[in-house]
Amino acid sequence: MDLKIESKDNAVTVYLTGEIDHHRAADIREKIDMAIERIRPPMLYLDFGGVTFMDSSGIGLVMGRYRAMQLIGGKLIVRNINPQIKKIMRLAGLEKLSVMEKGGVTNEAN
Amino acid sequence: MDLKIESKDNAVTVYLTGEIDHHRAADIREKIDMAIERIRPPMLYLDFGGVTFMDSSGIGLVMGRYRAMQLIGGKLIVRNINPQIKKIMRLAGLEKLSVMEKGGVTNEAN
Amino acid sequence: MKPINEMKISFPSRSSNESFSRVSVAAFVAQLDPTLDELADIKTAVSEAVTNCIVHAYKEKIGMVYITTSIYPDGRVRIKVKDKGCGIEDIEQAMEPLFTTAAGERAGLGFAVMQSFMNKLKVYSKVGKGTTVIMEKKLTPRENG
Amino acid sequence: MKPINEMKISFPSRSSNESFSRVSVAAFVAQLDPTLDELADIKTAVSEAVTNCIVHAYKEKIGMVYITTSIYPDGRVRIKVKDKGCGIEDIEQAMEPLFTTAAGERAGLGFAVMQSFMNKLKVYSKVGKGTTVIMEKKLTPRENG
Ligand SMILES: Nc1ncnc2c1ncn2[C@@H]1O[C@H](COP(=O)(O)OP(=O)(O)O)[C@@H](O)[C@H]1O
Ligand SMILES: Nc1ncnc2c1ncn2[C@@H]1O[C@H](COP(=O)(O)OP(=O)(O)O)[C@@H](O)[C@H]1O
Repeated sequence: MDLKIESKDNAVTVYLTGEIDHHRAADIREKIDMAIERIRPPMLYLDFGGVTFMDSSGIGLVMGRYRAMQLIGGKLIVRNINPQIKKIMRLAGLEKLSVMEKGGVTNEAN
Repeated sequence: MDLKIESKDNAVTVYLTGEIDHHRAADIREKIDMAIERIRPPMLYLDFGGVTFMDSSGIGLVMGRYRAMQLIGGKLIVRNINPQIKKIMRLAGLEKLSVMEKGGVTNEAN
Repeated sequence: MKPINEMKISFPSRSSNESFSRVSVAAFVAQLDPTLDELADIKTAVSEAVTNCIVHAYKEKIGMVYITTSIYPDGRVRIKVKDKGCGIEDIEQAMEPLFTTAAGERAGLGFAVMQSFMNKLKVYSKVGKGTTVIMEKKLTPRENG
Repeated sequence: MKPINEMKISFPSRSSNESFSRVSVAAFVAQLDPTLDELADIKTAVSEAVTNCIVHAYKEKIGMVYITTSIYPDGRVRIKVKDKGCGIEDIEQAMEPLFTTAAGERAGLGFAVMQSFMNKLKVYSKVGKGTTVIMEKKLTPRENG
């Protein structure tokens, strides 16, 4: 499955789509890490707008990229998360790392 | 699941939706037959535009309504069938009964 | 040839399980990246075979339906639908288009659909013991899977 | 209480079957007309349990995963996910959030997700024999089903 990775100004944005589970995470991880490695951006946006399913493998994915960005002195922001994904991210305490964009939640819930 | 049945001038139009299998066919059949019985229209349109799946239970449904309309001297026309549904209707020889609306096929195939 | 992946499902012959059974097979086959048409063909064929177990094999009773779906290295999918119901006396006759023993609105097209939507169809049956339907479809190879 | 409907599925512990397994359970539960949120909760919990069989129970090997989904008259859904893998030594510790024995990027949140997305969670395990996870969720009753 394809992953759109966009590099503009000082930021890389990754548009995630479809279902994020353990099976797919390895491939996604590799592609993002290649982009980080090559571009070394100060800012990485993970856009979950096209994600239809995510389990805790998605948390591993976010945490891993968070650490990778820390290593190069950059920041990670997660955006366009639907309420179901937000539920999992909260369970993981991701808001404490302030990687979740404020007001960036799609749909109604909070 | 709901079924929209519209009565206008001399025709009744039934808008079928979702999956038509043996499980659902009984309920759909009953609702259409009640409308035929009550209105006794000269013309019955079965609109398959909202149907996402159909097996041969759908053929039984069409054939049964064809006979019911014949009994009251009316006609049946099937419309908005996608290529997959058309494949099954052809297998059943439904075009010989000329219940399939000409040019009424959605999508490309023929 | 040995399958590279294989799933089994079983469920009671309630008509409310018809949808589950075909969706389940389709979700398994999806890993081969089939076309939408291929997936629709498979769902329809499975729906026919499962409905036959519910309507004909067990009739008013409830019995178990067993499905095995196997994926082969050459892109073939093999689906076995089995019941322990009444069995079929004359298989050849049963497979004729429009032939049906059921009252109501069965079109007698179940086997005809399986035959034309799949590449292979075999039916084994023993009166009083049950029926097994084995269907195969070869999926078109995809460039970038 | 006896279930009014019950399905069983089994499949090898290949990660390509993760999607199939949760879709299959969701398609079975769909006959209860659950809300989209309830269905998403169930799919996520199943995905966690199945991934654990694949990643932890069998590790580099391939073994079978068994799922039973039961529907009860009171609207409860019970899902059993079973493996015959390595088993868990200390279940209490394993269930602690963030605890993981896996290298790579497991978050240690599988059990935490199952616990918070379902109403009940029980884990049985025997080292060298395997693990069984049983989860329950009570669906909100619908007016017009
Ligand atoms: N699993 C089965 N068990 C017993 N009889 C069956 C089974 N499947 C098919 N049959 C018999 O074969 C006939 C033809 O089946 P089919 O072509 O699917 O048409 P239909 O289901 O509309 O009757 C059925 O009417 C029934 O007598
Ligand atoms: N089916 C299983 N078989 C063996 N060990 C398991 C199984 N499920 C969970 N475990 C153990 O419990 C730990 C915690 O599991 P979990 O909370 O799902 O987090 P994660 O899968 O991210 O490690 C795992 O790291 C593993 O050691």
